[in-house]
Amino acid sequence: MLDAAAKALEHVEIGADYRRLVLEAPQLSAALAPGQFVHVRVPALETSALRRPFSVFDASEGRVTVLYKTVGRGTSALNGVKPGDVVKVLGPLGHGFPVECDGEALLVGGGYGVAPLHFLARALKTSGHRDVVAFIGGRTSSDLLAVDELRALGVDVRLATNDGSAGVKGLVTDPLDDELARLREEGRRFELFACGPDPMLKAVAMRANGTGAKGWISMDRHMICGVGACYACIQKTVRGNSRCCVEGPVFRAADLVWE
Amino acid sequence: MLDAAAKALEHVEIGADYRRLVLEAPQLSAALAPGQFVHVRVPALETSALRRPFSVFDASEGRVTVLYKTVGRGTSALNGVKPGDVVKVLGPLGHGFPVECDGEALLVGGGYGVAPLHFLARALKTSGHRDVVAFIGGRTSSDLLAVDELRALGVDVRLATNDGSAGVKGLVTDPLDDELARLREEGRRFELFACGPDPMLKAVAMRANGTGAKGWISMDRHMICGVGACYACIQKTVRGNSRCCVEGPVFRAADLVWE
Amino acid sequence: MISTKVNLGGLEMATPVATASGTFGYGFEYLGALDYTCLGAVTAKGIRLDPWPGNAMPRHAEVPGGLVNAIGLQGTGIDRFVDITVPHYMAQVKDAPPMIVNIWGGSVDEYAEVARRLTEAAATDECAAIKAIECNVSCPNVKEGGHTFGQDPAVLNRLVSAVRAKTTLPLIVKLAPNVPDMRPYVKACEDGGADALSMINTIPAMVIDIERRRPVLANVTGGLSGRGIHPAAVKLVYDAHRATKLPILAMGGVYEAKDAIEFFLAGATAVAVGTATFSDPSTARKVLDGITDYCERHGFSSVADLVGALE
Amino acid sequence: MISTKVNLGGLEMATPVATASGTFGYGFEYLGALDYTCLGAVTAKGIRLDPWPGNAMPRHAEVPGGLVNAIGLQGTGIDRFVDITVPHYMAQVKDAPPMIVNIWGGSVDEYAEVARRLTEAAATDECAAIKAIECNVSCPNVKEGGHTFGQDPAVLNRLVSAVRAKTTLPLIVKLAPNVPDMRPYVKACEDGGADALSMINTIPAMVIDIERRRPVLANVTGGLSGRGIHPAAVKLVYDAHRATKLPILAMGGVYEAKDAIEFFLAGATAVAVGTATFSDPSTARKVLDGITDYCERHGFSSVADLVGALE
Ligand SMILES: Cc1cc2nc3c(=O)[nH]c(=O)nc-3n(C[C@H](O)[C@H](O)[C@H](O)COP(=O)(O)OP(=O)(O)OC[C@H]3O[C@@H](n4cnc5c(N)ncnc54)[C@H](O)[C@@H]3O)c2cc1C
Ligand SMILES: Cc1cc2nc3c(=O)[nH]c(=O)nc-3n(C[C@H](O)[C@H](O)[C@H](O)COP(=O)(O)OP(=O)(O)OC[C@H]3O[C@@H](n4cnc5c(N)ncnc54)[C@H](O)[C@@H]3O)c2cc1C
Ligand SMILES: Cc1cc2nc3c(=O)[nH]c(=O)nc-3n(C[C@H](O)[C@H](O)[C@H](O)COP(=O)(O)O)c2cc1C
Ligand SMILES: Cc1cc2nc3c(=O)[nH]c(=O)nc-3n(C[C@H](O)[C@H](O)[C@H](O)COP(=O)(O)O)c2cc1C
Ligand code: FES
Ligand code: FES
Repeated sequence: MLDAAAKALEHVEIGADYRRLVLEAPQLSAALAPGQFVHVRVPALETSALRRPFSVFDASEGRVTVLYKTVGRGTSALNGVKPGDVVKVLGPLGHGFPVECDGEALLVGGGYGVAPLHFLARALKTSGHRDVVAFIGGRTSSDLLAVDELRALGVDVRLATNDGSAGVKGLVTDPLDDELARLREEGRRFELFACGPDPMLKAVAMRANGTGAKGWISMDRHMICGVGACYACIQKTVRGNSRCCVEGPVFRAADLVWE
Repeated sequence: MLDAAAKALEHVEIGADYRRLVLEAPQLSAALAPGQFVHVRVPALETSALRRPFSVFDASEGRVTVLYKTVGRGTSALNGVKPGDVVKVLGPLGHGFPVECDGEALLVGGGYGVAPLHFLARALKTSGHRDVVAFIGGRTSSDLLAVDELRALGVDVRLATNDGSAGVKGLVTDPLDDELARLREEGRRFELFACGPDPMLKAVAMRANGTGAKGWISMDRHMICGVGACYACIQKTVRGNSRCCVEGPVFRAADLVWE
Repeated sequence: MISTKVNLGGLEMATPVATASGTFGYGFEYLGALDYTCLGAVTAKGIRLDPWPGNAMPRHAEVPGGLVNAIGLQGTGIDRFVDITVPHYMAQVKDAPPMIVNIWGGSVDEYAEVARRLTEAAATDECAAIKAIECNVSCPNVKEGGHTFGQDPAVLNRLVSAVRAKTTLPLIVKLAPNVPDMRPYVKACEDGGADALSMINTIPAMVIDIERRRPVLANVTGGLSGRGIHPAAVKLVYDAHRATKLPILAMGGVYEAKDAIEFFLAGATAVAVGTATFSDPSTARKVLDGITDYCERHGFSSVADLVGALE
Repeated sequence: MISTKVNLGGLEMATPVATASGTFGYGFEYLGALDYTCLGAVTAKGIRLDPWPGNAMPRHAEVPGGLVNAIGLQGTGIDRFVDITVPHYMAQVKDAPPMIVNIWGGSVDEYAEVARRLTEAAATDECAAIKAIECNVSCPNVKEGGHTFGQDPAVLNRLVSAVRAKTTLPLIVKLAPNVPDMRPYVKACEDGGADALSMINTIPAMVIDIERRRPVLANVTGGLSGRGIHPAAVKLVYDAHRATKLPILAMGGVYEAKDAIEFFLAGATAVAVGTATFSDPSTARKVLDGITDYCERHGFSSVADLVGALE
C-alpha cells in the first residue's frame, strides 16, 4: 500500500453523469489487481473531508483509470480536477477478484459497477481465458458503460435496460438467466463475478448459491479509512461483521449474509 | 446598508504585497462616504468564514475600489478573485471622516491606511478645499501607496520610510512635526486625519490633543459583524467601550482612550 | 401555501426562524441586509440590570467551522434598554418581529428583577415588541455571570422559579451544552415553570496563538459557535425533546434549511440563526425559503408538523 | 537536535505523537502509507473481554469539519488480541512503536480483568509492544459500555482503583468531554491511581437524513470528531492541566503541527492524531516535523519544555 501523488492525465465526460479519470501512478498501477480499489483525496474538498473510494477500471502502463458517477459533494468536487493536477491516491486496497475461472466467466455489472469488471475481463483475457460474457444493466442506455471497451477485449456483451433503450428491456438478470439456462442445458461450468447495486448483487449471489457455482461479489459500503483501521464499512458474512475494505470488497457469494 | 453582489472589474498587484480591487456596485458606490468601510465575503473561503473589513479607497461612477495588503488566510484567498467574479460586499459601514476642515487638512497614513485618506482627499478637493497635505509612511518605499493618485488630486505629499528608501528616513511623524511647527509659527489652523498602525495613530492623536486641533482617527479593530450587532470590535473611548464598526472606525482624537 | 406559524410556549411566531442572542444586536442593526419578514422573532443581546462593559479585547477568534467568542455580555443596562433601545427597534423596523429578550445576572434576584422590569415594559406601547424572556444560564464567558446557575439542577430550578414568579411573558430557559445528560436540567426548568427551552449556547473552547504563546482571547477561554457545533446541537435537542413536552428553540450552526429541518425533526419547534448571519446576513431568509420548499416537497402543510417527525 | 522524548506517566515515548484509539486499527493497517518512525506510540482500538460485534450499519456520517461515528467498539476479544493481533503487529511493523491498549467493558470487573490479562501478556516476548493501558470510560456509542463509568466521579474512582489494582502498566484514563467541569473527574482518576489522562473522546452528536427523515446512523447518535472539535479540546486540556500534575495525552482535531502545539502549551505532554489520518495518513509525520521545526524557531531544545509553556 502506498499513498501516491498521482498526476491527472485525462479527465473526460463519458455520457450523462459519468467521467473517466486517468492518473499517472506507476508504482500503484503495477501493484493493482482487478477488483481492488483506491481511496482518493478530492483536492477541492476541505482538508478534513473523508476520501472517496473507487474501483479500478484499468491499471496498466503506469496508469490508473477510474470511472465514476457524479452523485454528491465529493464526486462533484472531483469533477474540477484538470490534467496536470495532483491527486493523492491510496492503494492498492482490499481483496479483488480471482483472475482465474473454472468454465465460462459470467460478469454482471450495473452502473459504475462495470468498472472493476472491465479490469477483470482484461486480466482474464490476458491470461488466456476465452469464455468471458458480460451482462451489463442500467436504467437507460446512457448508464451502460464500457461496452465498447469490453467488446474490444473480445468479451461477449449482453445488455439490459429498464426502459428498453438498449438491449433487453428489463433487469440484467433476465439475459443472465437465459445464459444460465443454456449453460445448465449444455452442462457447462461457470463462475459469476458481479459489481453493482445491492439488489442486483443479491440476485446474482442467490443464483450462484442456487446453482452451486462460485460467485464473486464486489460490495460497495460507505468507508472511512479504506484500510481496515476504523470498522465503518461492515458487511455481514458467515464469519460475522466483516470489513468491506480489507476482507472485501469482493466476497464469495456463499459467505455473504443478506439482511 | 445593503449587501451588494458586486462584480469584480479589475484586480491588480500594486507593488510587493498590495492589491487594488475594483468592484462594480452602483448603489453602494453612491452611498459611501470617505472613511467608511465595507465588509467583504471572500468567495474562496468556506461558507462559515467571517467577512473581512476594508476601507474604501475610492467610490465613484458606480465603482467601489479597495486597496489591500495580503497578510493572512482571508486576504490570500481574496487574491484569487478574477474580473467577472461576484463578491458580496456589505456597506456602507461605520462613521467616516467629516468632509470639511477648518484650516489645512493634514492627512497621515501608514501602509494600507492611506486607502481611506485617498477617498477623503478627493472629497475635500472636490468640495473646494485647497490645503491638503498628506504624510505617508511605511517601512520601505514599496509600502508607500497611492502617492501618484494623491499628487494627481493636487495633494501635497510628504514621504517617510524607516529605511530611507523614499522621502525622509524616519517616522511619518517627523515630516508631520516639521509641518506642525511651521503652521504654529505661521499661526495657521489645521485638522488631523489619520489611518494606519496603532502606534502611528496614537502619535497623531497625541499631537491633535496637544495642540488643541481636531483629530480624526480611523481605528482598525478585529471585527465579526461589522454592523454593531456583536460587540467584538471594541475601542476604549471616553464614553466607555465603543464599537469600532458603528461608533467608528473614525473617532475624534479627543475621545480615544489609549491603553 | 405552507403554514409557517409556530407557537413557542406562548410566543406566537409568524415563522419558525429567529435570530440568536448576541449575534443580532438589539434587532435593528442588520436592517437593509436582511428582509425582516422572514423572522418569527429576534432575540436581543443579553441584558442585565446595570450596564456591563464586557471583556477586554481581543474578543474573538475565527476557527475552522466557526468562531470562538468571549464578548462577555457587554450591554446597556435595563433602563436604557427599555427607554431607548426597544422603542428605537420598533421605530426603525417596520412590522417589527416579536422580540425575545435574553437576560442574565449575578444573582437569582437580579434575574428576577430584570424579568419584572421587562414584563412591566412589555405592557407599554413603546416596548410592546417585547414578547418573551430568554433566561441565559449558560454563557461561558462571564465568570460572575450565569454559568454556575446552569450547571446545578437545583440552583437552576430556583432561578427559573424566581423568574417565573415575576413574569407573565413566555419564559424560555437557555441551557448549557456541556453536560453529561440534559434530563436533570430539563426537569429543573419544567418544575420551575419554564414555557420553553432554548439550546445550545456556545461550547467552551480556547484558541492559542502559538507564536506569542498566549491565549488569543483576552478572557483566555470563550465559546465555540457555528457550523462545526451543529451535530452536537442536534443531539442535545433530540435528547431534550424526548425528555419533555416543552417546546424547544434550537440553535447551533444553522447555515442552511437542512440544518433547521434537522432541528425540527429532532424535536425543535423553532430555530435561531446565529453565527451564520455574520458571513451571510440573509441566512434567515434562505433558511425559511428552504423550509417551506421542503414542506412542499414532502407534503407537509405546516412547519409545525415537522416537529419530532422522525420516521 | 531537538529532543522529542516525552514520558507519559511512565510510558516512554520517542516522540510526543501517538495515534488515537479507533482511528488506527490495531497498529499495522496503515503500513506503507505512513512512516512509523514518527510515532511515539500507537493506540489500539477498544478491546474488551469477549469479541464484540459493534453497531449496525451505517456507522458514520461525514459532517463539515469532521465526522460523526458510531462504530460501537467492534472488536476481537482479549484472547485473539494477545494471541494473534499484537504478535502480528510486532511482526509486521519494524521497530514497532509502543502500543497503548484502549480497554472497555460492561462492568468494573470486566475492565479489571482485561487489564490483568494485558499486563500478563505485556510480560511475554510476543506481546512486549504493549506498554500502557488506556481506560475508555467515555465512548458515547455503546449503551452497555463504559459511558456511565465516566459520568459519575464516584463510579469513575471505583473503576480506576480496580484497574489500578490489576496492572503495573502505565494507566491512562480517557475522559468524556461533555461535563460542566473536568475537576471532579480528574480528581477521581488521581485518587484512583491513574498515571495519566487522555482527552478528549468524541462529543455526542447526531445527524439526520432529512429526505428519509431518519437518523443517518443506525445507532441514532454518535460521536463528533475531527477539526471542528479542536478548540473545545484545547479548553478541556487547559482545565485539566490546571487541576492536576498528571500528564495528559491530548487529542481532538489534530491536523497540523499548530494544533499539537496548542495542546502542549495548554498542558498536554503528548498528542494523538485521530480523524486526520483518514484524510491524510501521513498527518502524524507532518505534525512531528512541524513540532520540531517550531521548537527550533522558538529556541526550545526539547518538546517536553513546551508543556504548559503559556506566557
Ligand atoms: C469499494 C468501492 C468501490 C467503488 N467504486 C466506484 C466506482 O468505480 N465508481 C463510482 O462512481 N463509484 C464507486 N464507488 C462509490 C463511490 O465511492 C461513491 O459514489 C462516492 O464516495 C460518493 O461520494 P460523494 O461525496 O459524491 O457522495 P455523497 O453522497 O455526498 O457522499 C457522502 C459520503 O457518503 C459516502 N458514499 C456515498 N455514496 C457511497 C457509495 N455508494 N459507496 C460508498 N460510499 C459512499 C461518501 O464516500 C461520503 O463519505 C465505490 C465505493 C466503494 C465502497
Ligand atoms: C475598519 C477597517 C478597515 C480596514 N481597511 C483595510 C484596508 O483598506 N486595506 C487593508 O489591506 N486592510 C484593511 N483592514 C485590515 C483587514 O481587515 C485585515 O488585514 C484582514 O481582515 C486580514 O485578514 P486575513 O484573513 O488575511 O488575516 P488573518 O490574520 O489570517 O485574519 C484572521 C482574522 O483576523 C482578522 N484580522 C486580521 N488582521 C486584522 C486587522 N488588521 N484588522 C481587523 N481585522 C483583522 C481577520 O478579519 C480575520 O477575522 C481594515 C480593517 C478594519 C477593521
Ligand atoms: C458573538 C456571539 C455573542 C453571543 N452572545 C450571547 C448572549 O449574549 N446571550 C446568549 O444567550 N447567547 C449568546 N451567544 C450564543 C448564541 O446565541 C448561540 O446560542 C450560539 O452562538 C450557537 O448558535 P450559532 O452556532 O448559530 O451561532 C452568542 C454567540 C456569539 C457568536
Ligand atoms: C472511527 C472512530 C473510532 C473511535 N473508536 C474509539 C475507541 O474504540 N476507543 C476510544 O477511546 N476512542 C475512540 N475514538 C475516539 C478517538 O480516539 C478520539 O478520542 C477522537 O476521535 C478525537 O480525536 P480526533 O478529532 O483527532 O479524531 C474513535 C474515533 C473515531 C473517529
Ligand atoms: S473503511 Fe475503515 S475499516 Fe473499512
Ligand atoms: S464587529 Fe460586530 S459590533 Fe463591531
